[in-house]
Amino acid sequence: MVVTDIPKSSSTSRKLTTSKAMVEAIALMMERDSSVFVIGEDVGAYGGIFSSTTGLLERFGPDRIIDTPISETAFIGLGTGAAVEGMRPIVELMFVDFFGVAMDQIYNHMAKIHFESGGSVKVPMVLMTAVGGGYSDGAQHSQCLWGTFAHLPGMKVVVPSSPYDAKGLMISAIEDDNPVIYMFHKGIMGLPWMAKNSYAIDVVPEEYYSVPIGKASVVRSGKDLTIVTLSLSVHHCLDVAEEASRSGIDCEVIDLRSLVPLDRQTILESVAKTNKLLVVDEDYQSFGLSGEIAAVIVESDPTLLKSPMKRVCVPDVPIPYARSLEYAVLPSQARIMDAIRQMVS
Amino acid sequence: MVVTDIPKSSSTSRKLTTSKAMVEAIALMMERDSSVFVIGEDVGAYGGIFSSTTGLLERFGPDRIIDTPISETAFIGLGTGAAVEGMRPIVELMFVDFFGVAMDQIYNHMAKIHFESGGSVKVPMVLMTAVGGGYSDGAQHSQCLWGTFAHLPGMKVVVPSSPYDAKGLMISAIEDDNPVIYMFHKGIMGLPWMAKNSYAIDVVPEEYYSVPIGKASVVRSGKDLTIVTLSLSVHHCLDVAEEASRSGIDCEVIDLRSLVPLDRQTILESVAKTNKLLVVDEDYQSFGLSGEIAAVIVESDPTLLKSPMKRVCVPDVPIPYARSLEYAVLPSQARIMDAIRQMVS
Amino acid sequence: MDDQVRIGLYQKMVLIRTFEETILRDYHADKKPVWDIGAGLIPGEMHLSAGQEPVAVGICAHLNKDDAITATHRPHHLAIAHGMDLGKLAGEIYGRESGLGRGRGGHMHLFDPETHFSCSGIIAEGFPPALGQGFAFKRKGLSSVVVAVTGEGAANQGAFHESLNLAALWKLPVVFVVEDNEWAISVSRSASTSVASNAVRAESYGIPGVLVEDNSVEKIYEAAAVAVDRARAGQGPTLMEIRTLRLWGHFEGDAQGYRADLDSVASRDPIPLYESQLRASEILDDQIVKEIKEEAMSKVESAIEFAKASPIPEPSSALKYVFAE
Amino acid sequence: MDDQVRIGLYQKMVLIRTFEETILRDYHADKKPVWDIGAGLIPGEMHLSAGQEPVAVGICAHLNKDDAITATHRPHHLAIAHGMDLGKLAGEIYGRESGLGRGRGGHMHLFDPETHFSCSGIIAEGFPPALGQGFAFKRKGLSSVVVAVTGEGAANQGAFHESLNLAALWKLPVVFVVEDNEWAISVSRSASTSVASNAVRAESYGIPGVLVEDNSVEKIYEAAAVAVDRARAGQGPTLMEIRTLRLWGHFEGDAQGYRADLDSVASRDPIPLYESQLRASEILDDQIVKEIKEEAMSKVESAIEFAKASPIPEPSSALKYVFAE
Ligand SMILES: Cc1ncc(C[n+]2csc(CCOP(=O)(O)OP(=O)(O)O)c2C)c(N)n1
Ligand SMILES: Cc1ncc(C[n+]2csc(CCOP(=O)(O)OP(=O)(O)O)c2C)c(N)n1
Ligand SMILES: [Mg+2]
Ligand SMILES: [Mg+2]
Repeated sequence: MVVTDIPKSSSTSRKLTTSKAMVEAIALMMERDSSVFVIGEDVGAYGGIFSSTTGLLERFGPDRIIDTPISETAFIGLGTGAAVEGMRPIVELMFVDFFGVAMDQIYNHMAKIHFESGGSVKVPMVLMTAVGGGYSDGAQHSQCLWGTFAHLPGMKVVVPSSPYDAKGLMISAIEDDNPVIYMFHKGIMGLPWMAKNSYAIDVVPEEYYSVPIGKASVVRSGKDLTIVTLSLSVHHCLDVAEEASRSGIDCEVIDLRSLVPLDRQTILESVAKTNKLLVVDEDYQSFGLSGEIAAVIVESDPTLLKSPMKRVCVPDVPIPYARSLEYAVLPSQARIMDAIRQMVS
Repeated sequence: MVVTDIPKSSSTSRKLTTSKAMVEAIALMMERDSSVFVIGEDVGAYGGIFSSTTGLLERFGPDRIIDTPISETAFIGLGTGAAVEGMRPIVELMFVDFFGVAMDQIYNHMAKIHFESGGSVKVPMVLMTAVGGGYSDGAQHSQCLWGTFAHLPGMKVVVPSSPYDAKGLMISAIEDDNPVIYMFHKGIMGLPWMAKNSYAIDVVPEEYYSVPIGKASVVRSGKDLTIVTLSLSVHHCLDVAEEASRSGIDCEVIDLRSLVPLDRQTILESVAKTNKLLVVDEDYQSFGLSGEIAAVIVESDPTLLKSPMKRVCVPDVPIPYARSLEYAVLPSQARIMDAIRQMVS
Repeated sequence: MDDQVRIGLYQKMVLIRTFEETILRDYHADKKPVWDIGAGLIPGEMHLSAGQEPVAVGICAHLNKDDAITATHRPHHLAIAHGMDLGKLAGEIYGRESGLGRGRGGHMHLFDPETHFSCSGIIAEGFPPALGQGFAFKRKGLSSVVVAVTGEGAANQGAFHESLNLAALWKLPVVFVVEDNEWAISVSRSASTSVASNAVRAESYGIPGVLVEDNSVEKIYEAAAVAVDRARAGQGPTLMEIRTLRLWGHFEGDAQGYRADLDSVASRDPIPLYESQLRASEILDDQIVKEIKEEAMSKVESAIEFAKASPIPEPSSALKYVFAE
Repeated sequence: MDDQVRIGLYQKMVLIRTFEETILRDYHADKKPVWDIGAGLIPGEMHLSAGQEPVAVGICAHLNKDDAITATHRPHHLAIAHGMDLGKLAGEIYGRESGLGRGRGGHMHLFDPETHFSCSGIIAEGFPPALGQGFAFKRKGLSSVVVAVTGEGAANQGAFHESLNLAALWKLPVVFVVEDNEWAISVSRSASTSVASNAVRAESYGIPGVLVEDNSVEKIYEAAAVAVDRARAGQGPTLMEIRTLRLWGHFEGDAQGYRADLDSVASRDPIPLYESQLRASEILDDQIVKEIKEEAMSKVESAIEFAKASPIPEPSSALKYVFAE
């Protein structure tokens, strides 16, 4: 079990927002490696709609920070072709919700070429994309969809929840010789124009470091109940766990950080200890992440679970626009607390 | 629990292949309802690459059986727009593997319009598509991908395994006021140019009948172990169950027939009886159907399972071309038997 | 052109602008002191169409409610010009049960069966469903047409090409409109488009391509008449590119730092320009303008009041409408 | 044109045809008595390129191994013309460890780093990666070019439009080739395409569009010289439409019942036609032809023997190569 800490040797206690941490990672790698470039819609002068590329144009110029037409199939495919020729593209898909216009390039090409070539061709590429709702952006701009990507083989899928992981996972993603989908939640970017999230700004070392892809992080230890979660929901779970601890309920919270590869070991060890499993997931409930976590347990040992698993996910409904409805379907703190209470009563 | 039988009143013991049963259902509905039409690549003179529309052009003419350019986004979207205006299109996506060029029309439009309109707009449309491998068609032409569609809300997903269900589910799909993805496995169509499958031809009543969407079928009763499966794998499971019965192992086989809605009740009742669960699924293993079945159990009562669940799925690898490799990753009878033996030993 | 038509065009533009100015005010009213996109009476992204009213009004003057429109993330001008009920429109924007989508859709997802109106937040993906509506109209023997609208940024998306080819091939009654406001968020037309005008792309499909070079409602009206008639007569689609103006930001909150032409934008506002023109021709005077503006304001106010007074959707109803029963 | 060049063109076409005829024979050899697509030495779909050799040979004559090609489901002619190792190609088709993809890919998924060759079974989706190869060549300061090929059916897919726009906008060194064999499985060009020739579509991107009206290897050679030079000189892409011939079915097993022109097809086979022409000009005679055919046969036979002698992939290795280590 890995409990992640900021390296004690870190020379700094400087804090960054998640978006700045991402940008710092990209800049650092662009300086080290001239084959890294960024391409996507509004990544240049605008700096990325969710500030994933702010300031990079000024620093690296328009040859390496490249605005595109609204042609996702063309420019994601361009990334794949450039990667095949040895470059290391970082391609932004502005919202993950737009995947449907370019999914063939993503899953039939970017993800499969290495396999189809019997390993002779590598596609070292990062596809970064904004996920998540909570600000009334409606059914086409609020989804997480990591389950969709994790289901299809050939892509790694990482989902940071903090500025520290955002930087370290971005560095790992750029260094990886495989295509990596990097999914950042808008609600943890620390944007000045979104509801504040106190976890969206935190200590980030200035130097190079990486967070390994495929290792979950036990962000809170506990003995009564395991919460498996990721992305923005990590913070909701931590807050709720804190509150639950006041009622004497001791929750362990696992931040998956990566869906592919999935750190089955960390999940199993935790459930072996707590015998109770709650999955909190902002993606759609059925046929996705939460089911896979259930399978991890019952494939190994169903007797680990002493009571029914619970899921707090988006209940198979498109994300509604009206706030009253959206918050009824998102994994809110109220829904999480409710599930916990039911599980320990 | 529903054990499906051919209605005893049926006037005939005529046998049809699955493809002919599908065509019969479409023709029957086209005669009843002039708003039904078929559109797709090579659905006209060719009769559908997998014979899903053979003979329809001759019967209904080119105004209702319509060949298209290779423009899936355009013609699937055309289906949606026509459905919004009250027609009942049947659109063929030649191979499900091509979903990526048109997924936005499928899941952001066809599937979400009803919800986004607050119920005021209906999209009564069938999207039929060929799935499955086993004949060395490689990584871009051999997938099942039903998990991908079932994960995203707003579409029903049906997956017939027999000529009888193929006809009855097609009729239900056309009559349904919702978008229905109808996924037919090439290996059960009864095509003259593919390996013969004895289950691909069976008794089909000539008259109108429907098979309800959302009801699984217990195709074999047994007490030792529950096999949850669908599509071509149903037949592999039935064959293996037969063989296992000779060693005194009594398997129950559930043909899901529909993933959305999913018949959780039938699964639970069976596992409550057998206390053992094997999922056999030709789609990719992780983050898909098999996980969801695990969740169905552990959300209800984890103690139902007296031993670990097993999964015989495609193990998160693109479908390889070489036969030796493809059959190593498909849910073959050997792999299914192996899993059963491990579970009862 | 008849004076009454001119006044009508002006009137519709004023109505649209009045509506959007009211939305603008309410949108920003309660997001302070620290601006939060998700807060307030109207949360979420807000793409207003101010400056593009001539396009909507010039085209929709030739349509009736049996004709269809598919619009984009920036849909209000087209919705209003096509005759959508203002109360239901406002209801949706305010996320109320009285909205077109009972608050489920929001301002990028307006579906109105009465006016065959729809829109989508995905670039260019409103074109394919337009084909289907045109197909259905044709099969039913109707003379109704569909107007499918995108921005110039969207014209480089694959759906654009596929849709134009199919419509041309099957002579579907669709008028394709590229609302060219020169910007796709921060990316200019010249940075995204390999040709100077999208109108030339009509040649790829053997259909007429029309470029309306300025944001004049009358020129748009005239060009649209030809295209709509052609579609109605069963002669197939037309591609219109209309040079228009994004008066405000891409969405509310867009500081437009990337926009070099920012200073001149206000002076190009088409509504005061048209007003001056009609005043100069003595078609409008203070009195008529006052009446038109007051009438617009009163319509808009009652729609907004209706919206604000209607119930917020019950959380317990969140799972409804995924499937038709 | 130099006689040696002519003989070289003929020679390459013969090599390709010889290879494919051998594949054809082996493909059908052991699927009897009841034809089963998944059975035999070579299972799966088989899209042969016979009749389209002039396109591959005419274009690839201007390329070297540092140039890239992205091809389609029908890739053999281009692969061979571009100099792919015949043994590795055969190895892949026969599903062996010695194949380019160690038997993982199959004939629609040939990836050859040595010749920068790739192909894809998804219509038009080879275009976008071609942009990326051209982009990388440009960034690296190389003068290498990319030839991106589709059929005429694929030219109505969205990826076609997006790719041409982007390549034109950024002047990428790509030559886009539409291999127009008039058929997309059973759908004819006129039933799928709203214009008579895809070459006119170049105007939508402000790039040269070239129509080569017949299947003449020399005309293709000449037209390709201009397009390749242009790309190499940094002047950006060209769109070439080449009218060619699908001599056989869409895939093996296609009875072609839909094809009205079937009777005349054999007489339009470009290889005997070119051979006659070169014989008439006394560039070829019996002896040279015999030598060329024998040489081709011996190359092909040793490649096929190599393939058949190489190991079938071990089932236990099925999970390898999903990820690079
Ligand atoms: C497929 C897709 N890609 C990207 C976006 C994000 N996006 C929303 S609006 C917009 C710019 C659109 O520009 P244009 O088509 O010119 O319309 P305008 O906003 O100017 O009205 C972009 C990139 C999207 N909604 N859909
Ligand atoms: C996106 C997509 N749609 C459909 C298909 C199925 N398909 C394979 S080849 C083909 C016809 C292609 O025609 P064309 O582009 O003219 O190439 P040709 O076969 O004539 O060489 C079709 C429809 C596919 N592979 N990919
Ligand atoms: Mg624009
Ligand atoms: Mg063709």
